[in-house]
Amino acid sequence: MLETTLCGITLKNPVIAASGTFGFGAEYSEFFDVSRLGGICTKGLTLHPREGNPGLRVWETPAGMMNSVGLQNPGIPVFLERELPRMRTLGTAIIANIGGGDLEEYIEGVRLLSNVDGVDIIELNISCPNVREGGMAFGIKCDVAASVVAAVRPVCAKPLMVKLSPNAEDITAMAVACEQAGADAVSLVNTFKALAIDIHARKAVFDNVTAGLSGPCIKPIALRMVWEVANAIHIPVVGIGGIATWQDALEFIMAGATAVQVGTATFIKPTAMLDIVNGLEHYCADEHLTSLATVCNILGTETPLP
Amino acid sequence: MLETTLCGITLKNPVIAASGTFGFGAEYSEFFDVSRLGGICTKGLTLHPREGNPGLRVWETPAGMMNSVGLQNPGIPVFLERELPRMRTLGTAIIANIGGGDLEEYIEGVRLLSNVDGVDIIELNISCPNVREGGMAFGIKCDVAASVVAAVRPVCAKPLMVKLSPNAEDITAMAVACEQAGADAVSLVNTFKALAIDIHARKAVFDNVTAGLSGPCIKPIALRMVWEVANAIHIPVVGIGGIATWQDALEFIMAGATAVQVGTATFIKPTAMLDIVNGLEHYCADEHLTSLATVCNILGTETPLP
Amino acid sequence: MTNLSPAYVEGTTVLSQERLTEDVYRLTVATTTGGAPGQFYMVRAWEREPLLARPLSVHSVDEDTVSFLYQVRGRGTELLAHLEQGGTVALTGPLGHGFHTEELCGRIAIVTGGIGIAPMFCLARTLPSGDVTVIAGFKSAPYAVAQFVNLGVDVRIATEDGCDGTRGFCTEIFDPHIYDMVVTCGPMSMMARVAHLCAEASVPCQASLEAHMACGVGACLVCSCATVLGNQRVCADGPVFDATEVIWHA
Amino acid sequence: MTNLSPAYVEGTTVLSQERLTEDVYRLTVATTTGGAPGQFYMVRAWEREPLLARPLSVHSVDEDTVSFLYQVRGRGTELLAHLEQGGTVALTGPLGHGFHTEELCGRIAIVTGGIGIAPMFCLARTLPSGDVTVIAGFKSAPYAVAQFVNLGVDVRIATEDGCDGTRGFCTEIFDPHIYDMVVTCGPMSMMARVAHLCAEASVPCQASLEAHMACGVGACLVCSCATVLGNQRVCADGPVFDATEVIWHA
Ligand SMILES: Cc1cc2nc3c(=O)[nH]c(=O)nc-3n(C[C@H](O)[C@H](O)[C@H](O)COP(=O)(O)OP(=O)(O)OC[C@H]3O[C@@H](n4cnc5c(N)ncnc54)[C@H](O)[C@@H]3O)c2cc1C
Ligand SMILES: Cc1cc2nc3c(=O)[nH]c(=O)nc-3n(C[C@H](O)[C@H](O)[C@H](O)COP(=O)(O)OP(=O)(O)OC[C@H]3O[C@@H](n4cnc5c(N)ncnc54)[C@H](O)[C@@H]3O)c2cc1C
Ligand SMILES: Cc1cc2nc3c(=O)[nH]c(=O)nc-3n(C[C@H](O)[C@H](O)[C@H](O)COP(=O)(O)O)c2cc1C
Ligand SMILES: Cc1cc2nc3c(=O)[nH]c(=O)nc-3n(C[C@H](O)[C@H](O)[C@H](O)COP(=O)(O)O)c2cc1C
Ligand code: FES
Ligand code: FES
Repeated sequence: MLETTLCGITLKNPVIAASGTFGFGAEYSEFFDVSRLGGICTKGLTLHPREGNPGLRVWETPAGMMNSVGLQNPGIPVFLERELPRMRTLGTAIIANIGGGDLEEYIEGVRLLSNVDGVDIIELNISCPNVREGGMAFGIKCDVAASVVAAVRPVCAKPLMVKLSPNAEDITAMAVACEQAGADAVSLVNTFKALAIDIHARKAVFDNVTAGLSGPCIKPIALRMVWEVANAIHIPVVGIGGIATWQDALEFIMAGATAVQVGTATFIKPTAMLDIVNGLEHYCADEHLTSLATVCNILGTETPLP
Repeated sequence: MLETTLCGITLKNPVIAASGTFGFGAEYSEFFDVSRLGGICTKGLTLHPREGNPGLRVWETPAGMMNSVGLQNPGIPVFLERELPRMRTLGTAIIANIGGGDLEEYIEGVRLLSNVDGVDIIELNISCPNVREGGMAFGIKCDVAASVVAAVRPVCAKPLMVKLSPNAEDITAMAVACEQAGADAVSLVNTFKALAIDIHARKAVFDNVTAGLSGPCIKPIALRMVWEVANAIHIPVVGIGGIATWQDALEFIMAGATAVQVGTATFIKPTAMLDIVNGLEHYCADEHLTSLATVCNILGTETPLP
Repeated sequence: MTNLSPAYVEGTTVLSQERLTEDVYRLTVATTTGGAPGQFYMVRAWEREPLLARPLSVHSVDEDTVSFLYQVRGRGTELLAHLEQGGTVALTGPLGHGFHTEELCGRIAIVTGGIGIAPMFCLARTLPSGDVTVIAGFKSAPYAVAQFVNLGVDVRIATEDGCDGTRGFCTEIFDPHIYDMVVTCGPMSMMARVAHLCAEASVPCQASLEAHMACGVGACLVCSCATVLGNQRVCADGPVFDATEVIWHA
Repeated sequence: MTNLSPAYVEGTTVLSQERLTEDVYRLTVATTTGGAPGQFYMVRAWEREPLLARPLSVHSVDEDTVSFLYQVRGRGTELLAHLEQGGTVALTGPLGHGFHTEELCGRIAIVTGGIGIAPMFCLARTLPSGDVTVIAGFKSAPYAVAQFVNLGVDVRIATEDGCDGTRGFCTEIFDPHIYDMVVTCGPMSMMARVAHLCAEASVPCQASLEAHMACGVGACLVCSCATVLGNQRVCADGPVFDATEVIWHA
């Protein structure tokens, strides 16, 4: 009933663990049967290992949290050797999320990930706001984003999903540019660039000054972006941003998302994604839907406001 | 101690009621002494009266709310005749917030407001997301915004403050463009364009599909924008977005705001702004500050991330 | 009756919380701020979530208490229902323009649907009981009607499931022609029907409208309703309107 | 002691809530999930706000209860303090790698600052009491020390205001040379000092670190601490680390 096809890959259901919030899948296996998920996005990978950012890395905000992890990861070679074999036993689709400091790093990273079995989709993160050279610059301007996508496309033998930043100047134009440059799907949104100040210390809470905002607080904005993007491109859209319940997930699907990713909600409740899968199942049963596609993108393309 | 000068106008303190959330000042006079405020922004005014948007106009979200009022107002002539005389008795600075459907309407509206006593500052709203022709288009692209500011500047005999949209492609560049076009100050942010879907009805909650998000949920993003803008221009910045406590207000000031506006928080607690004024007073006393200017813009201009 | 002017008070003490049915409660708080029939309060019994307070009509009032009669609908009313004696709420009110009681004379019908009965008890107390008929519709078991009977008011009941009174809607047992004045409160569709019947019979009708609210005091314009006079604020221009002025199908 | 594997359980019943001082409480809940000394739970006693659960060490454990000893610091712990018997909490745990009890032999010093004493009671219970000395520092009046005395453990106290024991910091009454093993928990600055003293004296030291957490299970990497092995996750690689591996001034 919930089976979903995402750029040629069959997912059991449209509920995917968002990158950076689910490790490499092992941690939450202790809490629930992760094979019930539609897929898992790996922690953001880079060609070379990274230690991530110094200083405080998390801060709570009203209905949200800011993080400044900064792409800490063991590097793609170590991922392939140590993590991927274990991930493949989890019984769900594996989406390798890849970040990069420069174009060369992206290309080489995608090449390595393309050559292995067990990676189903490559998610190109051009939008991480927490690394100095780490992709944010790629995620703001359409032409820059398109050039990254165009550069990795030839070496990418897997379906290529591009993860967009809500900090992009024009996220719809950005999605169109990525589609034209060869993306098979887009996922959105990554975290919003945000600031918190420690008024007692009279300085920014984070060493990097800004950090990425996620969680329920961003949902209304993310949903609007997904709707706008879904009506502008022909490749699938994966909705992300503050999804915590099956109703939230359904809103994204109705706005035009083929699948969704869940991040912060898992911290609030380890089994949140399971509840979402179950909730969507019941919804389909109650509404006599044979597929969620029936309710996908039902708002129409009419944009009453400029 | 809290006295603040904003483009030549002396405010008792930096706490201003945000446009559209405080009517024309009369309503909340029943709850507290509004003369204790630094200023009041009027409901968004247009040259001609407007009925605003049909359908539901408010929706709650996690730590926020969406509104779709759509610039309902009696028109500037009626404002000048009926509301302004009453507002002038309130004993606080009056900031006339003006929206417009087209350039002509802005120009004529500013001209009318310029000719009267009792309006201290004109706040040019180029960013309302809730009117079809109502300014959103002006608030996205720098050059369009600059052309509006340049067009009204010659007819504006009052200090001109331009209210920026967080939906702008590049809010920093937008602020710079407005400064160059003759703005005396900028205020930011207006509401974020957002979406909510009624999954049972399978349609958007609002007739206009999207609506404007405000409240504590947007604070971390608004604060980041204020910091970026404050470090890019030389005219004063008024910080807006989710401010609910004196600590929030102080964060905006530390990020570079000369004054702040408070909107949604007043709905949560009618006397919220009074608490903020009192809180800032105590803070200054406790920290032995003779002026909040001491702690304004203390993060510095260094932007560690692109 | 004069509409009273409002205050914002935190820490108002809950004197009692009574559960009348599965999902209907009566909450009584200690306050001297009072309220005229048809006025309401913005009520808050939580710190941050939900964001906004909830409007509740004055159900009953005396010198130092105000009672609310409410139905659990969603998160806000659910949190209200968790309140216990000794707990506290934040109140903004009394707000709005209540019933035009000076116009209420002759034979008066009070037509209500569901929880729309809430504001009518304090209204009925101000009226000569012999002249008043309450025509109240409910989905199922009625609530809060005994107090009207105690006032000596004639009460007629309709229930959708037929468990009490006449089976069907209250509008089916309401004949406007035998009254001089009608007041109504309930779901918009039901009030629209009452307004229509009254207009046909040329009987004046006052309707207490509902709208989602943010400020509750007239400052934000989110609660507007379409009237022949243009958009009006339910919170400040109403909640009670002359039914002929409301554009019911807007 | 073996670190137990975790579960997520909602609706765990509060058996008791005791207030030990102005701002220190002991909360006991009914759960069979247990925990080894030094392991912790992510605890949540609210629905939506604050967003994240709060890490609390296992203070005491038996077959069907777990106790937490906690200090009210902010919003989360304040809400925990509102819990009453019969209330419920959501628990994720037991989590992390606790103390390496197999290494704890000879003369053992447990050096704590403030609420850092929390994880030490269940640790002390597993150790031969005659060999253990607790050196506990507090700002003012001590708490939770009687239970160690009851175990027959030697307890020495330092208070910053001198109201009990020696005036000053616990590190001033701690001489590493007379111990074979040290375990410590408390503010980072205090643990850094203990680690330094132990390193100078070449005494092995295990430190239970603190970090702000989001997932608590090792999946999000926000709780990292700098170690000689690179960044480690306090929640999953710790919270207990060999003090010589931690880079204290990072
Ligand atoms: C002037 C006025 C007086 C009222 N007096 C009473 C009263 O005395 N007793 C009583 O039980 N209810 C009264 N209401 C309705 C009451 O305010 C809503 O039921 C309540 O706000 C729902 O809040 P919630 O968080 O429980 O539900 P939500 O989760 O917010 O919503 C649940 C359902 O209620 C609807 N709803 C939400 N807010 C309102 C609203 N302001 N008006 C109408 N429908 C709404 C939603 O559309 C949804 O269908 C009054 C409303 C107004 C405007
Ligand atoms: C593994 C571990 C075990 C812990 N065990 C206990 C325990 O047994 N008893 C106990 O009282 N406390 C313990 N703590 C600390 C406890 O988690 C924090 O005091 C609590 O999260 C504060 O939450 P709050 O909402 O009350 O305060 P907040 O409003 O979140 O913060 C108040 C203050 O506490 C600090 N703080 C917030 N979260 C943490 C955190 N995770 N670690 C350290 N400081 C923090 C903030 O920086 C701030 O100064 C433990 C922490 C960790 C990491
Ligand atoms: C702690 C944390 C780490 C993250 N790391 C990554 C990452 O490495 N790569 C990436 O593309 N997105 C990363 N994200 C973004 C999430 O995948 C997701 O896009 C974002 O959190 C919004 O979804 P949510 O509101 O459901 O969390 C991270 C988010 C969080 C909270
Ligand atoms: C109900 C409502 C109506 C508003 N109307 C206007 C308006 O007419 N003109 C304007 O410039 N901003 C308007 N705003 C935006 C606010 O002035 C403010 O910029 C925004 O709400 C963010 O601040 P807050 O989070 O403190 O509410 C409105 C906001 C709300 C909530
Ligand atoms: S609720 Fe704000 S004007 Fe009515
Ligand atoms: S809190 Fe998520 S890895 Fe430690």
